[in-house]
Amino acid sequence: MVKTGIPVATLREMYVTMLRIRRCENTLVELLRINEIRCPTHLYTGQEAIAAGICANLRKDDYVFSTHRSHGHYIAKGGDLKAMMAELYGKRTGCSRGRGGSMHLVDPEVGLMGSAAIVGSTIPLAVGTALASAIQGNNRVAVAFFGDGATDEGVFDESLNFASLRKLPVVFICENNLFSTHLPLYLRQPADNISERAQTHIMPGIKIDGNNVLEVYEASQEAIDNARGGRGPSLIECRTYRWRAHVGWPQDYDVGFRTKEEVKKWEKRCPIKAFEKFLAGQGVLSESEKSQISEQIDREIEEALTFARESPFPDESELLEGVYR
Amino acid sequence: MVKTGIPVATLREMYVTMLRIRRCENTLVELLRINEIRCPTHLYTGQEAIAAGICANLRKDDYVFSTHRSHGHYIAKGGDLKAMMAELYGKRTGCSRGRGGSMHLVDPEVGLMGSAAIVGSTIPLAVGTALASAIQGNNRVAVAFFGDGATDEGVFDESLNFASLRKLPVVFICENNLFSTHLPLYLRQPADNISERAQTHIMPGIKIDGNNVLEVYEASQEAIDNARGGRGPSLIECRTYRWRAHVGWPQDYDVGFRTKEEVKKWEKRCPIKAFEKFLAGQGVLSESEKSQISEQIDREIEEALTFARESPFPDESELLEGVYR
Amino acid sequence: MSRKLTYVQAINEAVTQMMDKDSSVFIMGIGVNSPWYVGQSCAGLYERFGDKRVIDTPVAENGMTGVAVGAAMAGMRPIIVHPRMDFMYYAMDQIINQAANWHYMFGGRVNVPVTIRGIVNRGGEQAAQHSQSLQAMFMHVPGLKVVMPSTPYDAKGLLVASIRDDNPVIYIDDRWLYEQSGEVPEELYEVPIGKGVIRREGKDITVVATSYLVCEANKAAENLEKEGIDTEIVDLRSLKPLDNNLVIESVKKTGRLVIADGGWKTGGAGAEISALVVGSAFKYLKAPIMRVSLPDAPAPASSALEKAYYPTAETIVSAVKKVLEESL
Amino acid sequence: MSRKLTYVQAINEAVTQMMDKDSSVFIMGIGVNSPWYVGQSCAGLYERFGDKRVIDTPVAENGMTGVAVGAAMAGMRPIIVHPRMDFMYYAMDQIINQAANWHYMFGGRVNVPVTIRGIVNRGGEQAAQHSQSLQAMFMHVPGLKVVMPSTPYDAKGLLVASIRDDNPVIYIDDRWLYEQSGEVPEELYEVPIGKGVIRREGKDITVVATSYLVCEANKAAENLEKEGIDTEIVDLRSLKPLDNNLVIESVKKTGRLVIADGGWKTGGAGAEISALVVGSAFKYLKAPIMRVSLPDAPAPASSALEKAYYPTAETIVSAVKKVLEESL
Ligand SMILES: Cc1ncc(C[n+]2csc(CCOP(=O)(O)OP(=O)(O)O)c2C)c(N)n1
Ligand SMILES: Cc1ncc(C[n+]2csc(CCOP(=O)(O)OP(=O)(O)O)c2C)c(N)n1
Ligand SMILES: [Mg+2]
Ligand SMILES: [Mg+2]
Repeated sequence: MVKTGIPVATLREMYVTMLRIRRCENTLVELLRINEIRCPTHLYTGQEAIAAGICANLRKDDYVFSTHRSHGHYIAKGGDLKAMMAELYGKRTGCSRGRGGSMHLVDPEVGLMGSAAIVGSTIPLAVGTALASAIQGNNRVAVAFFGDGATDEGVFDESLNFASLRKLPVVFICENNLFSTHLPLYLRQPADNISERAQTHIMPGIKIDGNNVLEVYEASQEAIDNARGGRGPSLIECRTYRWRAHVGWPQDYDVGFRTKEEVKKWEKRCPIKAFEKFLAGQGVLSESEKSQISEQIDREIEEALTFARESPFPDESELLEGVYR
Repeated sequence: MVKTGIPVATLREMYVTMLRIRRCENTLVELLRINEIRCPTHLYTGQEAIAAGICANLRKDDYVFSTHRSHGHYIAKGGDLKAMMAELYGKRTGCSRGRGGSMHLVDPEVGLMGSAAIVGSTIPLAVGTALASAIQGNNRVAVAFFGDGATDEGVFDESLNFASLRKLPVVFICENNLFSTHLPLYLRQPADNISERAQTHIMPGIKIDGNNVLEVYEASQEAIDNARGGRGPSLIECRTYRWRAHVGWPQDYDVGFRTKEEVKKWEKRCPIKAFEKFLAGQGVLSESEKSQISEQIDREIEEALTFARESPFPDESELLEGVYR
Repeated sequence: MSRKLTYVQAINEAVTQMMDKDSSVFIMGIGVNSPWYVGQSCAGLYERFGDKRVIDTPVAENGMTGVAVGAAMAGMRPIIVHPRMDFMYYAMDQIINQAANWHYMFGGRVNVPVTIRGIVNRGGEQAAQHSQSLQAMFMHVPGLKVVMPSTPYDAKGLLVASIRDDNPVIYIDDRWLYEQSGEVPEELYEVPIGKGVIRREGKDITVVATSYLVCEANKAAENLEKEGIDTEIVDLRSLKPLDNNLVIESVKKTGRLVIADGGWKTGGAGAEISALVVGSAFKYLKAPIMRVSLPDAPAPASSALEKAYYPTAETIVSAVKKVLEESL
Repeated sequence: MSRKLTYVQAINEAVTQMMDKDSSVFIMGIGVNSPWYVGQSCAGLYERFGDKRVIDTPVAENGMTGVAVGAAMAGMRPIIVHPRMDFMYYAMDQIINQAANWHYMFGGRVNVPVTIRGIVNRGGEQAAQHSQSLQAMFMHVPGLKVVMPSTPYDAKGLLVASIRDDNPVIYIDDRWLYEQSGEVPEELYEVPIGKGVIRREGKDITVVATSYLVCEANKAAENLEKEGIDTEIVDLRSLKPLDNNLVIESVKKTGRLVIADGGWKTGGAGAEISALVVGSAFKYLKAPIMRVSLPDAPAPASSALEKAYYPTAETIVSAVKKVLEESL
C-alpha cells in the first residue's frame, strides 16, 4: 500500500489498462492509415486515465454506457480485445457481429451495455439501468460516459433531473476534452461550468483533472460508493484533451480551432507518462515489470489482430438476421 | 406618479388588463359549463398579474410566445377580444380561423406570434425571433411564457444555453404555478430552483411573487431593458397558482395532489384584489373609476360574445385550405 | 365465459395482471398516477404496486423514454406511456435510433423488451398538436413492432403480447374505443403480434382496416349489405409485422380492396398495404385500390371542420362503391 | 453556357448567392463553420458573411431547429443544416408539431419559410445511426415540402426554390452525389418544387427514382437497352408535393413501374408512389409494381454487408426484368 491509500494491485491494474488502451490505439493508427480498418474510428488517446480510473472502481456486473469514442471504456470495463479488433475489421466474430464498427462496441457480459453514435443518447439509457437496479434492489451501479458535447443536448438535463429526483445509482462521467468535433466549448456554451449544472440538479458535481488517474480513481470511488449506498447520483467532469483528430488517425493541428501549441501542451501532460513517473517514485513499478507488462500487452494485441484478420466477414445471407430477437 | 415610480397610466392599464382577463375567463367558465365552448380550455385565473405586468413593458412589435394556457398573454399583449372569443367558439372569424381553439391563440399584428400545446415547444421559437432581431438589428425583444412543467423538458436548457451564448434579446418568463397537470413540482424535480438553472446558463435568474403585479412589472422592466440594450437574456420565475382545474372550468380540489385548503389559501392572495387595494391606497382608483372600468370591460366581453355567436362556422370546403401558404 | 369489459378496462387489466405476475414489468409516463390523465387505463395501479413500479414522470418524453429503454436492457419489461402520440416526436431518437436499432446493431447481444404505449387522443376540438396518429412512421422503422387493437379482447391480448415480446413494441390505443365493451377472458392470454383477423367474411370486396376504423368498417359493411354488397373485413391488429398472407388471400378472393387507416393519406399505412397487394396479388385485382384516411392536412379545432376531417362508415361506404364502379 | 460544378459546389453556390442577395437568409447548424464537417458545402460562408449569419451551433438539434423556425416566423429565411438525417429525430417536434403545423393551425396568420437541410451520409461502415434516409417520414406530414435533388443543376435550383418558398422545406442532399459534376448556370434560378422530370424517355417500363438512385437508374437503363429494353426514367426531384401527373402519364404510356428510393421498403416513398399509381392508373397497369429500396433492416457497418444492403443499378435491372416477366 502506497501513500495514496490505493492498493498496489489496483494501481498496477490501472496502469495496465491505460497502456493497453494506448497501445491498442497506436496500432489502430497504423491500420487506419493504410485503410485496413475503414469504419469511422474515434481515438481515445490522451483520455485513458478516465476510463481506467473509473472502471477500476466498478464491479463486473455494474453497467457502463459509452459513446462514439468507445475503445477506452470497452477495454477498461474488461471487454474482449479480440472481439473488439474483429469488430473494427467488420468481421463476423466482432463483438457486434461486424454490424457496429468502432462506434458500437458492446460486451454485456462485463457490463459494457453498448456505445452509441448519437450524441447524448446513452445518458438516459444509463439512468434506465440504474432505475432497474433500484427496482430490482441489486445495487448494481450504472456509469454514463459522455463528452462535453453531450451536455449541449437537453437530454443531459432530463436525465440528471430524473436520476436526482429518484436518487438512482448512476454516476455521470463527463469527459470534457473541450471540443465537440471542431467546435470548442466556449463557442457552444456561455460558460465552462458543466459541473455546476449538475449541482442545480441537486447532486454533487465536481471538476477534476482527467489526466490524473489517481484523482479520477478517488473521485469516482466516492461517487460510486454513494450510488451503491443509495445516496444518489453524482457528476464528475474530467478535464482532458484528445490528441488526435475528432475522427480517424491524423492530427488536426491548425484545421479550424486547434493550434499545434495547444495540442503539444496537452501531449506534455500525458496521463500515462505522469502515472509511470508516480509509480516509479513509489517504487511499485520497476523497469523489468514495465517491460513485462509492455510485452504482455503487445502480445495480446498481436493475438487480437491475428484473430481479427483471420476471422471471416459476415456473409451476405446474414444481412436480415436479428432485426428482431 | 405614485411612490412606485410606475406612471399612473401604466398602473391603470395593468389593472384593466388583469380585470379584462379575469372577467373574460369568468364568462368562459359559464360557457364551458353549458358546453357552448367545447375546445380544451386552460384557464389563467389567478395568474393575471404576470401577463399584465410583463406586457406593460413591451412594445407592440415585441414578440410574445405562449402556451396551452394562452388567454392571459393574448389579452395582455393586446390581442383582439372578438377574434379570441370567436376562436374559442370554433368560428371562421376566430383569430386562427377556428382551427386552433383556446390552445392556439395568435395575433401577430400585436406581436403575439402564437401559442402551442406541446409543452416547452415555444421556448426555442421565442429565441429564434430574438435571433432575428439581433440579425436584423431592430431591437425587438422576445418573451417566452411557459410553465414550470416546461422546465422538465430538455429544450428549456437548450434554449437558454443558446440565448445566453449569443446574448440574445429574449426574456424567459416561467410561470411556476407548482403543477404540471396533476403532478406537483416536487414530484418532478429534485428541488424548487428553476431560477438557479438560469444562472448556470449565465443569465440573471430571479424568483418573484407572480401575484404581485408591481413586482412583476419592475422585474420584467429591468429584464426587458437589458434585452433591448444588448445585455442579454434573463429568466424570471413568477411564483403563482392556478385556481381552477388544469383544463376546463371546474375546481379540482382533492382530486389527486391538491387540497381545498391550498387552493383557498391562494385565492386569498388574489392578484387583482391586492392590486385594487394598493391602487385605492394610492388614491389612483376611485370607486367610480372602478365601476366605469368594470362596465367598459363587461361591454367589450358582451360585444365579443355577440360577435362570436353570430359569426359563421368555417365551411367544410375550407378544410384543406392553407396547409401551405 | 362471457365476462364483458370495456376497452380501457381491458388495458388496465392487462397491465395489472402482468405486473402481478412478473416483477420485471413496471409502468412509467406522464399521468400514470393521475386520476384522469390517461382515462381509467392506469386506475388503481399506484395503489396496488406503489411508487417503485408506477412512475408518474416529469414532462421529458425523450429522457423518460430513454430511461424505459435502458431499464429494458437491464432485464426489465417497462411500459412507457405517452398520453398522446403527438408528444412522441420528442422521443423519436430513443424510439428509433436506440430502441429499434440496438438488437441488430449489436449483433443480438442486447435486446430491448420495452412496450411504448402511444394513445391516439383526438376530436373534441383539440387541434393539430393533440390529435395525431403516427403508426405510419413507426411502421417504416425496422426493429420496431406496431400493434393497434380494435376490440377489448385484442386490447388486452395484444398488450400482454407486447409486454412479453423481446423487442420494442409500439402499442397504439385509441380513446374513441375506450368505452366499447366486449368479451374479455379473465385469465392472461396473448393475441399474437403479426396476425390479423377476418372480422367479417365477404366475397365482393375486402376492407382492410386498423383500430377505430374497424368499427366504422363494420357499420359500413352492414349498410353495404342492405345494398347487396358483400364486404370482407380484415382487422390488421398488427401493422408491423404485417399479416401479408391474410391480406393477400382476402384480396385474391374478392379482387377488390379498400384500406381504412386513421393516419394521413400520403405515405400512410394504406400506401404500404396497397403496394404490398399490387406487388403480390396484382393478377387478382379487378379494380383500383382506394384509401380511406385523414386528408393531408393538420387536424383543425372547429367541430365544423372536424366533421369533415375524420373518416367514418360513410366514407368507407363511398370508397367501396367507387371501387365497385371502377371495376374492370 | 456550359460551366460545370460539382453537386456540393452547386449547394455552396446557391447558399452563397442567396445570402448575397437577400439579407434575410442565414445559415445555422452543426459544422457550418467547419473545414470538414459538412463536406465543402459551407466552405467560405463564414469568411464572407461572418458570425451573425453563419452560426455553427451547439449540439442541440431540437432547440436549434426551433430557433431557426422561430427566426423564420420573424421574417428571416433560415437554412438549418443537419449533417446527418439520423440526428433529425431529436428535432421532430420542431419540424412536425411546429414548423409544419403553424400556418394551418393559425389560419394563415403565421408562416415558416425555413429550409431544413438534411444530409444523407451513409456507407463507409458508418452503421445504423449514421446512415439513414428519412424522406418517407417527412413525406407523410402535411405542411412540409420535401425535395431530393439528383443533379448539380437541381441541387442549386431546388435549394434556391426551397429558401424562397414560404413554407418549411426539407431539402435532402446525399453525399454520394457530392462529387458528381454537371452544368450549373451561374445566375440564380429555381427548379420548381413539386415538379419531376423525365431523365430518359422509354416505352417499355417506367422507373421512378429519387436522388442518388436516379444515377443508378441511368446506369440500369443503359444496361437494359443493350438487352432491348427501353426504360423511361422519372426523376421525382420533389417527394412532397409529388408530381402525380408526370408519374401517372408515364405509367399510362409504359404500363409498367419500378420505384427506386433509398429509404427502407416498408412504408417508404415507393409505397406511396405505388398506391398513387394503382389508385389513378390501374387500368393501364400491365404488371405488378416493384420497389427497389433498402431492405427492412438497420444499416450494418461491415462493408461485406453494406454491399448487400444498398441497392444499385443491378438491383434496378433485376426489378425491371422481374416486372417484365410478370407482365400480363
Ligand atoms: C445528435 C448528434 N448530433 C451531432 C452528431 C455529430 N457528432 C459526432 S461526435 C460529435 C462531438 C461530440 O462531442 P463530445 O460529446 O464532446 O465527444 P468527443 O467527440 O469530444 O469525445 C458530434 C457533434 C452526432 N453524432 N449526434
Ligand atoms: C410534450 C408534451 N407533453 C405532455 C403534455 C401534456 N400536458 C399538457 S399541459 C401540461 C402541463 C404543463 O405544465 P406547465 O408547463 O407548468 O403549465 P401549466 O399548465 O401549469 O400552466 C402537460 C404535461 C403536452 N401538452 N406536451
Ligand atoms: Mg468533447
Ligand atoms: Mg405549471
